[in-house]
Amino acid sequence: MSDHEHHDPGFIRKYVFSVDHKVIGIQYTVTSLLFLLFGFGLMMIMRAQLAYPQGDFSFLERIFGEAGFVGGAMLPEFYNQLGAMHGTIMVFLGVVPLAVGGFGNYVMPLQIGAPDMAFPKLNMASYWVYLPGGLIMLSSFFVEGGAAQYGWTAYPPLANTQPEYLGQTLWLVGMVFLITSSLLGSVNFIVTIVQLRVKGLSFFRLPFFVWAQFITSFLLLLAFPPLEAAGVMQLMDRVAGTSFFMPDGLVIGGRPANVAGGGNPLLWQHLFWFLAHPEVYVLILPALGIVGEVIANNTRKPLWGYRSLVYSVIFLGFMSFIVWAHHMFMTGMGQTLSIFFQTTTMIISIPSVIILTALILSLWGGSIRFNVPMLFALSFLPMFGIGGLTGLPLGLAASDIQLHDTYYVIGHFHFVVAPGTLMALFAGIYYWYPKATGRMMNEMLGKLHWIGTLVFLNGVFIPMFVQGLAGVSRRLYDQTWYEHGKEVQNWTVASSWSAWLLGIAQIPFILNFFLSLRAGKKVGENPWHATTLEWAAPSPPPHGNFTSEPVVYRGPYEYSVPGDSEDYSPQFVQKA
Amino acid sequence: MDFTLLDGLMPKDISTHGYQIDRLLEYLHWFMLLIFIGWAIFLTYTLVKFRARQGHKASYDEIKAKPSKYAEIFVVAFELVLLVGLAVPTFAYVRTDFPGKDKNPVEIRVVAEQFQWNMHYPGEDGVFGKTRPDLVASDNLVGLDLSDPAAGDDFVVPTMHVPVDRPVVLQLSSKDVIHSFFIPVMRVKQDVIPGMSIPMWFEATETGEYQIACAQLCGNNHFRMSAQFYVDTEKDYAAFLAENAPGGDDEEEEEEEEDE
Amino acid sequence: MGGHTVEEIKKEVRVYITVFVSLLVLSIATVLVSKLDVSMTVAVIIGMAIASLKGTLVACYFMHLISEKKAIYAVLIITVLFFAVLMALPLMDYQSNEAFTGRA
Amino acid sequence: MSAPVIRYIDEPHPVTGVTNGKFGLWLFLASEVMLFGALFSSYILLRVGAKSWPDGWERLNVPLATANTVVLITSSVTMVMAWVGCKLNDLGKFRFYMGITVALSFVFLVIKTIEYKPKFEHYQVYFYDGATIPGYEELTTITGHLEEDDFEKDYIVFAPDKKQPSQTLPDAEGHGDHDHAEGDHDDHGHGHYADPIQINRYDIKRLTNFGPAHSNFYAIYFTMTGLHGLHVIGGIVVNLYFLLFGAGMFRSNIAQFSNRIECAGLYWHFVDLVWIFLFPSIYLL
Repeated sequence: MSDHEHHDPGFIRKYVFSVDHKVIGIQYTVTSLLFLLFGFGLMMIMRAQLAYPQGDFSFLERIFGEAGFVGGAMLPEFYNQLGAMHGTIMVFLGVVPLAVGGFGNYVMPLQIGAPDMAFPKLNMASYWVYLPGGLIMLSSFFVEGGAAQYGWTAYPPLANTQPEYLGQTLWLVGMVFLITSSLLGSVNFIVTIVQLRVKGLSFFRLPFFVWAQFITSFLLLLAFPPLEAAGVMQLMDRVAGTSFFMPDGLVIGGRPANVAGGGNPLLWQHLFWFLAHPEVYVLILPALGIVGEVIANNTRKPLWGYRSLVYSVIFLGFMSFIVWAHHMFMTGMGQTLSIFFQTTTMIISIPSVIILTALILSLWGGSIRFNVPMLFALSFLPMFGIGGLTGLPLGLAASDIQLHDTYYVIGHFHFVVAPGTLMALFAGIYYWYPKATGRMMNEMLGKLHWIGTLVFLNGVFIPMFVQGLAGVSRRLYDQTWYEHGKEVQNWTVASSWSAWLLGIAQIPFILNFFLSLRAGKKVGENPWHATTLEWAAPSPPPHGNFTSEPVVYRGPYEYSVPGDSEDYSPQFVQKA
Repeated sequence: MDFTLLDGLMPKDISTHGYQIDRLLEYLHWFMLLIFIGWAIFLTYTLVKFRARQGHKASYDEIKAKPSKYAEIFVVAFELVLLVGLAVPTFAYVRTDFPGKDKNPVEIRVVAEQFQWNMHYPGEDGVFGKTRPDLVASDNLVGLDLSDPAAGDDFVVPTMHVPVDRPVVLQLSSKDVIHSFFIPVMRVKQDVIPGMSIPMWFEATETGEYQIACAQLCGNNHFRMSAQFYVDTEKDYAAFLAENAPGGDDEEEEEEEEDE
Repeated sequence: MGGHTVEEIKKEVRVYITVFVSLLVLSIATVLVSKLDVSMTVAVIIGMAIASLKGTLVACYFMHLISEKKAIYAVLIITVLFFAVLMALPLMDYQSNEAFTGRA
Repeated sequence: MSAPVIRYIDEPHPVTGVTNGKFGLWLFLASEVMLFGALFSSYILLRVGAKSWPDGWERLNVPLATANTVVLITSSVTMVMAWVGCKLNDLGKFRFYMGITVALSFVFLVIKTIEYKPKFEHYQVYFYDGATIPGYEELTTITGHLEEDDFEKDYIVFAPDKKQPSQTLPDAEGHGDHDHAEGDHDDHGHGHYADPIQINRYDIKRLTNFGPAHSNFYAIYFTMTGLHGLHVIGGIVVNLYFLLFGAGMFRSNIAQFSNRIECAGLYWHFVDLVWIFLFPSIYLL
């Protein structure tokens, strides 16, 4: 779509309704960081209740008013709202928009040498559908009955109850917005990667990050629509009184439910997990991509087994569609099915192991620079490893009997997405910040941020494995109701304190992020001496990206090539 | 194994099948620990040895990583053994190997609702009376149809009593939303799904007083949807049955309900 | 679509008309066939067969899939694959319940 | 600062052989396949799991739906003819066929409305056990017209259909046999109602019109055809835009314009395709 008018775009066209992928990428990044902070804030409030179940939270009551507190005590419904919204915000409004909308939008077109996305206006639309979707979700805190409170998984029939409250309905509407945004984005990503690669950039010369974004886009494209269908059905259940997920003979609150019945609660779970398992890989793959970039750059040597990495990612993408029911072993699944899903789950662990091994082996023989992005990328490896390993007992139905729906599950997936993916996303921010702003972030503050984050993230999530093994169910407002919960309550307290300290540990990052805009050291095009195409553009790149169209001469990670005078040979530099 | 990883961490096991689950978990955690230590050693060594410093250059060539291949094969083999050798048979045993009539199992219907567990005992005749959702009322929590002759000796209590060393078969159903029936010490967990009746079995090996938990978010008071769980001697169990049989004194039953 | 000369386009138009008429005939056929007194299985097979035939005609000729580029086919093959998984979903539920005495 | 030049908007990529727009549109259709696929899948799952399921042709208006099938197929062929008009660089021809396409899409929506409306005006009442309604003692449910539903009063006024659903099945759904005309496609006729009666609210277990809440059959019917209807509306918006504001681009850049029309066409044919599967599976099976 050609625009003729772009001579001197005003402020609004340039920074608000911009069609430049870089501005949109920054919009996504900033918005999703704010959402992450908000979601993190919800969690810190939850942790207060968890650590001190009978505590007096008058200071919180003064902030939040009577909707969530009575006489200084937090109400269970408020706790459930915090839980459901924490999950939703972190996954759908925080991590995915940051990893795909932010990094994908900003870096991917640069890395393939494109002047912009294939459909710049669609790109803008995608952001402007995402933002209202997020705001709709947040607005649900202010309606009667509060926000969605049935968990981020929103299992019916529970999520169909109380249709008079708008919270869950707004959640569903917001979800439809977010899904639409993701679909627009993923179409755009795939077309851009397939069509707009610059001359010489064959598929096997693509940076690993682009590959990760490519597969991620396919997952979003094909896995989200079933959730959209499920969302529409739940919306019908709540608004039009249908019974898609309401079986016969329901008696809710002592009264027979006034619905037709004949629905199936498990249908929602199937459709939900048909999305939500690929969604896990949507959270992980871009992170793996970022870590690959940072590691190659800071070991000054090629990634080990580039091709096996690519094949593993493709394989992961396919497999992620046929493992979803391992979230449902406890729903009364038959033997054949459970064996099938246990097997596929074990199979999908193999490419993950290959990727992690390749990344670790890439370190061998390098000349490792310990700068801030590298520190985050390096800590990603063992953290993601713990997340992956603790998935094993959950992927086997027999051991899942004891651990399903306990804190062990929470520990497991948080290790994958929080100390895992978030670490990688921080690495990405420190790594590409100079490209986006033309200035470095402060090294000292960065290291402070890194050590605090690493220590306290582990402090938050390791106690959860102990709680889980002790048999404490998840989503409990007060675990001391149970004997086995009482015994591990001190672990909960430790976890809560770590969470609050983790909040403090983010202060250096926030300072760094804003102060460096002004005070950071100015840099040229390629401060990290990197090889991929984004470093051929000026920092920050202008609208249209490259001053002259680059041509690609070699693979993405040609570091320390023997016989070369420099220890890096960029893709875009022709050498003899 | 004398030295175990998970002993102090997991609740005690008073079921006949639980050792299979615990064994699987134990092996898995050893495996995880082993792999993680392997990584940690490799990482530390590599990071020190190949740190950037004066006079040290990165090498362009990949290492020929035979060990990684072995490690991957080891991981796959281990997973395969666990899957085929332990996980699948254990799950099949727990889920399909129901005790036959010759073992004289105790049968109990469990009807979950927000936020309590109703234990429906069939009474002396061993046959559950019919239930209908439209008969549910505050004095008839499971909607028992008293016109059914089999319903006469049925009773419903909010706590579960089972005899020790005798298999128990539960029929789990829910009146409203999805719950999950979880007894940590018994190593059993089963989602309770409205519209379905899902059977489950276990056998206790030790008497005592324990707790049933709800493991699936079921509403505001999910956190206190617990029930007392008593494993009785045969004698105590018989006394419990006699005490609650209808026609005797109903007060006991009502008192316990109020405890909830 | 290769053809862009007037002659070729005229030929295509004839194809469109033929497809259109076949679609009309098949639509009437599917209504008439549904009146037959056959078992559910047979009815589903016949109904879906006619619908698939119509769908194929639309996809191949109106949507030009009969002579499309490999990139489009690749997208469609992937989609069909995951669509198949999605269609296996009702099977899941059947399997879930088979072991049990059934719904309450 | 000039806008970046993005390649392959009007000429196809040398390797893939397609333009960005066409490739993107097919990807979008792929996601649409998954959306409708999930709904079809849910439909099968619910129907297989149901104790009983009414016959579509008994409950729904097959003649109207058949007419709609013809309308949609015709609009599909006129859509492709509009594209041919672009290829022949014939603005008149394009406008003629595009005009018909848009007009037919409106016809589709009008027929759909005629089909939907009576269902919301036709009611069914289910009684509690033991409730006896004078004149309908043997029935546990009756259908008819809701004359009065005043929340102040403890009764409703209801004009039952002359022909009531038979009671061959014990379940309250009351769709045991196929030979009666319980469906609402005939109730726009006159003189179908018996004299109105008063029904006490305490006898009513459930009162519902034949809208989505009536039963899963209607829920599926309204959700799937409704979502399809939304897609039709989307198509109208796009096609109307090209019809009304396309002339400028038609003259300035015919290649790009016909690419856009091809894409709009692909979408429209897909909407047609969905209907081709919806029609037999909901109305006829």
